[in-house]
Amino acid sequence: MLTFPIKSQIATLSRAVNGSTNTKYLISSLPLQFARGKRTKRTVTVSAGTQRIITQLSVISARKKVPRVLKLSNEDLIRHDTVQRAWTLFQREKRQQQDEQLSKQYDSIINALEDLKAVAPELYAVANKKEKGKRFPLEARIPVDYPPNKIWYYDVAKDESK
Amino acid sequence: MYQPLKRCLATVASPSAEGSAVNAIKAALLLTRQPIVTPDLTELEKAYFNYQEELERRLMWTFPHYYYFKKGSLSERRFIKAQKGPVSNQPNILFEKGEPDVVHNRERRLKQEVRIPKEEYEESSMSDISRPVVPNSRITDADRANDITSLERALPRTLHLLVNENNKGWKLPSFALAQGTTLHRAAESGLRELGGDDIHTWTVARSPAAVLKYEHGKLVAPDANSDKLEREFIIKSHILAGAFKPQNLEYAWLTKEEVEERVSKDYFEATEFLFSRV
Amino acid sequence: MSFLSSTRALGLFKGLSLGPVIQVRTATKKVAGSKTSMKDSAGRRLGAKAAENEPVKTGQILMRQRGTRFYPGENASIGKDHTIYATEPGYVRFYLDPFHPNRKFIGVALSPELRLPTPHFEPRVRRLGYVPIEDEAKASFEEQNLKRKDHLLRPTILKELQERAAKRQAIVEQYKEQLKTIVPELSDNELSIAAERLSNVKNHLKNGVTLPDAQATVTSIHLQDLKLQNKKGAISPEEYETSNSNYLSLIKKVDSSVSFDNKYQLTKFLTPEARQGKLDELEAQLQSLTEGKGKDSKKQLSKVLDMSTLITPAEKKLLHAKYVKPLLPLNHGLAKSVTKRWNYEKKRVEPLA
Amino acid sequence: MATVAESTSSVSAKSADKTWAKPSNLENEPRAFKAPSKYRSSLLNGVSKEGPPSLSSKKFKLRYNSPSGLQDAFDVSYAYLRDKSQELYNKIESSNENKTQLEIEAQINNPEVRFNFAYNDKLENDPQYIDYEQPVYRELLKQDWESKDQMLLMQRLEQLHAIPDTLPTFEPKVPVSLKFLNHTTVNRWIEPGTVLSSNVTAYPPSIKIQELEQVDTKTQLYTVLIVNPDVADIANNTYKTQISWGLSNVKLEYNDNFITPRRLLEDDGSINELIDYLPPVPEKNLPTQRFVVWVFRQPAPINVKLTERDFNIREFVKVNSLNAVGAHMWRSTWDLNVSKVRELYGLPKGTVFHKVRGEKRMK
Amino acid sequence: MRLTVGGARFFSSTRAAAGKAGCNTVAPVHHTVKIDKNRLSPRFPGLQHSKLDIRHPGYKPTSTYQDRVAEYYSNSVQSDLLLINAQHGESRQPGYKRREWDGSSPFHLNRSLRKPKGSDAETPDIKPHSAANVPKIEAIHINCYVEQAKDNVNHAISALVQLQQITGVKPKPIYSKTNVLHWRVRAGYQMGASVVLKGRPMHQFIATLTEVVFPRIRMFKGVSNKSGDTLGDIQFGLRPDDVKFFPEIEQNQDNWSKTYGFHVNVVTSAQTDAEARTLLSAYGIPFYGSEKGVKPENVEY
Repeated sequence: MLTFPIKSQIATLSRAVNGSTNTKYLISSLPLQFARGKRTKRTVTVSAGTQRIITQLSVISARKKVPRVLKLSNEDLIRHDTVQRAWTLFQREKRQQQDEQLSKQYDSIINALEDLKAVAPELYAVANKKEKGKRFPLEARIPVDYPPNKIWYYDVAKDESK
Repeated sequence: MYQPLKRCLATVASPSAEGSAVNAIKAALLLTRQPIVTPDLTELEKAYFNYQEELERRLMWTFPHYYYFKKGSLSERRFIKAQKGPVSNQPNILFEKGEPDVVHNRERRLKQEVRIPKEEYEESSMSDISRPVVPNSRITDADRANDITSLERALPRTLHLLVNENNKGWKLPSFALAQGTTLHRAAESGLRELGGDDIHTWTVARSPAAVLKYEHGKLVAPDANSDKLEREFIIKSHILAGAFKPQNLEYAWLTKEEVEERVSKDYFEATEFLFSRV
Repeated sequence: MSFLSSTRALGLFKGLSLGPVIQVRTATKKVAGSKTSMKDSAGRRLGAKAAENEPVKTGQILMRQRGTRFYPGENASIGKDHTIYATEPGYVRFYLDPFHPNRKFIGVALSPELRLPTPHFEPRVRRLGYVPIEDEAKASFEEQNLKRKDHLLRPTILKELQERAAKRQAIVEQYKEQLKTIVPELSDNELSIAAERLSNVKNHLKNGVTLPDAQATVTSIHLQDLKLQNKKGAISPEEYETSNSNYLSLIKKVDSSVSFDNKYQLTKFLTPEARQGKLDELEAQLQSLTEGKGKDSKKQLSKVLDMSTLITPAEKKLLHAKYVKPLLPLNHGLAKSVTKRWNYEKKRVEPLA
Repeated sequence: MATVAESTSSVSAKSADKTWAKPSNLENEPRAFKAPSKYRSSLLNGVSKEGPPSLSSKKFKLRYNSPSGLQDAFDVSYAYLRDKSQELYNKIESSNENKTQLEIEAQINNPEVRFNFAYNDKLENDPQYIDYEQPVYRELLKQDWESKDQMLLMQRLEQLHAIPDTLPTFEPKVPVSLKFLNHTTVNRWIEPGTVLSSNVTAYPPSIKIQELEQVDTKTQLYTVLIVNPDVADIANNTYKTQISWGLSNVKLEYNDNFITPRRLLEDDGSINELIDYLPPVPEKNLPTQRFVVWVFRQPAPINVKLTERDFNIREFVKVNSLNAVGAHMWRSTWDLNVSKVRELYGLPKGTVFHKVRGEKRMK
Repeated sequence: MRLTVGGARFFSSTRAAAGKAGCNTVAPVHHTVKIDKNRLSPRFPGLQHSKLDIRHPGYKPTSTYQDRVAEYYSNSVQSDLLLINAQHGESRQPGYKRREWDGSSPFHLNRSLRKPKGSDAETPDIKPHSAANVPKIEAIHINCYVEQAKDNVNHAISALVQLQQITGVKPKPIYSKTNVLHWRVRAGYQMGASVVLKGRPMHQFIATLTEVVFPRIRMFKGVSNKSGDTLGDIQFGLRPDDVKFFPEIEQNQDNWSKTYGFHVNVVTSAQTDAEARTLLSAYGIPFYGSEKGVKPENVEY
């Protein structure tokens, strides 16, 4: 899009130079520039904003950024496949363990509540009531790779509500 | 919140035929300290993540450094200087491992290596916020001392509070239910009576996570039914801050494996699924 | 019209002389449109053109419709204006299909007792729709009538077949000659049968079939041919029995005394052990030749390999790689201008040594 | 970011000793569980400096780059999978339930087995590398077959109406492959549905039937029928089905299952030829004929001989309670070779037909 | 200069071109084998593999690092949520469903079903809680509509790049579907970008949001307790100024003199919004305002 004006100029010029009619007149009246063989420097400058958009487009475009296709040898393909199979199996086992533990926990909760209902209906009424607006504490953190400088806070501001 | 509770407690307070059964109910507390750092990686995970990352670097698009570093700026110069540029193809030179195919300063046949220029720091600016980040060790003093009463131990793991009352054996702390209270309140207040008020906890839910049944002080199966059963309903809670500081009571913050070592076999079998694997 | 717009209008006519201004009074009320309600076309004569169970001919129209109110069922098709017509002669059926619950179908049952749709797992009911040409002359004319492409190709094919047959005959003759020297006790008839057989075996071998498989295939074809000749009465059962047993004994004799070399010429039969021995001899010869270095020895080596009729192409390749293949210099196959190489360990350019 | 900073680790499976798990009571391991020695080292210990042996040219060997990080990941994965498979073998030894399935699971992750299967001829298998006696190779073949060839077969059978014109439906369990060994130019495996010249099909085809399931190969018998549902029935103005060839009481091994002329010649009389081979001799101007090969597992030996060509395959299957497990098909149309084949088999001269569009209904 | 993409799209129809009626009938098959035509095609052998296979040209490794957010969920949050949500004696609560007509009129016979009572659309049943349906975050949809893009498409491109920078996933441009005269928008204008995050990029985004962005937004109260689509998805928005706190933007301020706000839709598997909020609070997303049926001062922590 940007080069279009330059290109069209060059095209007009070359047409003029090579054209059969009025050649002499045109050549004598214009500063002579040959389209081929001569390196033309881009004379049109774009505004900073447009340049930014061009750069941004080039960031998301694959042009000149794609690596060569990865071709593995037969041996490496099987080796890669083995790694992948081990990983799948490992993940599956992990998930199965987790699911098993969760279902045990669930059964235990329901069992406990059932027992509580039989023994102490009043306690059961409170325990089995759905808590609305339940929130995890603000102190809950997603674990990070390395511990903070102060690992544990020992001083607790007196909890008034308790 | 207090109003409805009071109302329901009023019914509990009234003498009933099941009064004896209520007396046989205790609230146990499963107090956990959540992991502070990410879990340790297994050998397989470590090797797999590394391999996948290498593959990603091989297959990724070329890093558009011209977008991040302004042309002609100091940072651009420093970035380019830090890069170990690939060998470009030259005529009349034999490359046995294949002619280099370099586009945008990247060898297209190989993985991309982007090096971030190292910052230079002066000693004086070490207190500054721009000082280099040095991560703290994942292994703490408590780990080294194997201080099982410390909350700063085993950071990648969940720790569970266990007590050993009068050397009767390690178990979760449990508390008798006062008249007119609920399970979760009894558990929380019992904890504070035992270990002081300097503790900040969060009760996960009002409903019990499990029930343990005892007959004459011995653990019985969860589906056992008899008039003489004593019940411990386990309430789950997290410690958020503060510490458990009881007087004259042996206690420990333990991971699942350590719990297994300490508690009786029956007890562990009945509660095993409550302890976090990680 | 405001002043501004009028001047702009004038601007359009710049350069033209202005004539007298004609005032036009535009309509201030919209003209009421008139509604034409008498534009009904004639009926399109749509509807079913054949009733249930009605006998129809091929191409007969069963239904005219706008859109697909009905779908074409078995032995019926649909035209570009959704007309449904019969593709086979039969009896019309209007039916529903459980596989297309929202469609109604019109089909043609090929015989009056058939119901549609045909049960899903039953074989299709098909009409032949062809009759034999009774007239001998017409039939033979029709049989000779080929597609244009085949017709044009025929002379070349025939020519090629002839050439192939000639080539084959030549090989058979050649094998006969060779057989005479290897198995001299064969009679003329046996000789020609054996040579024929060996040439067939050769063709199979060339396709990469193993020798026992090739022999078995050729034998089975020959026996099958004999059987067929017996069946159609070309030979009597006694003749069949004798030629059958003769052939079996002949191939026993030939197969145990003749084998092929790598150029498909006949040689004396080699047991696997004998062959291995000869191979070892050859390798020893090659080994001895490699000791004398130089261009000539390479040439000699490849000559020995080329001359050997014993080794298979795969073995030849292996031996060639082992003994003849020259250690190519680094700049082999490179342009003369390439004089340097990249040293990957030291990461620098070095002269090409 | 990998997080374990402090723990110093060593890769548990060093590249030197890599042997897959095996049952403790195993005398000699099947040869097919080992990769060929040429590739074994680079498969298990990584591609060396000389480059992968699977590449033929030295130039490409030099240019090859193995992905970095694969070595460590493979070593750990190998050890992990091997331990899992050892657990499975221990399970097999302790209980006899589900033995075949456990055996498959114990070997299916073995890289050597997968290598052997991936890069050797699966159809004309060399038992040194692909041994179908081993359930794991049968399982791998099943997966491979289902991923393509089975679909192709079923697509052709359905599109060419082999089902329901011959049998009502079909559940494929056994791959069937076809070759005409007598013919020296069309000497390839036939893709289902190919139109073949009558010259090629002049002699009976050779059929390869690869059993995949666990059966007793000593006693299991198979029937092979080739039927042609497109024979003109002029009297009734319709088509009828004829049988072209039939074999019964065929025994198949897992590795030796190619019914060739040689095998039929050397047979000790156990195979029963229901009817001898009638080659395709299509009539001039009639539509293309289909020849459907059906393979059945038979519950009992069948020793009948058929005398009639006209054949009701559905009835035959019902009477003998056959179970269709495999199928194949080819097609045949009239060409100039038909007269030669007719002459060879002593058949009468072919009929020439012409199409009648008109009113003549089916009887 | 603007290219209009809108307008009618034409699909070639060979049947129509051949003057044949558009009547298609799918013949029922006689077997149960599922046929994948792509596998049978001999073209593009690389594309016959799944995208997770290294032989596929579009293969991209995904598990390149430890997913700490996923670990946190499965190690800590999941069992807590199970305990919070589990209830004894629960039964399936039917949602709003379309109703039968009472049949008082003969015209009811072919009439489509009556709309649900109390709602315009049907809602799914609420199933009892169990270990198998503990709520989890399934996806995050980010939608960035830039109003200025109607005049200058560059804004839409910048918004796209901004989303790409923040999420690390390649967004899709969004185009206006219809003419909106009032907004001076024509059909086919590129008006912004949208992206669907799943797996690791999603977790990365949540962690950045709660650990870096939210704490730095001035006067940030949290996400409204009224947010939600009643089906367990929570929505909130970020203003252009808030976006500047994303580290990818902050570190490259020269390029981001102008940023674009966007809408975030967190799709969870929770069955109600209240449960979804409980789930999101575990990741450190704060909520403000009153939860339906609860006074904030009564909430017990």
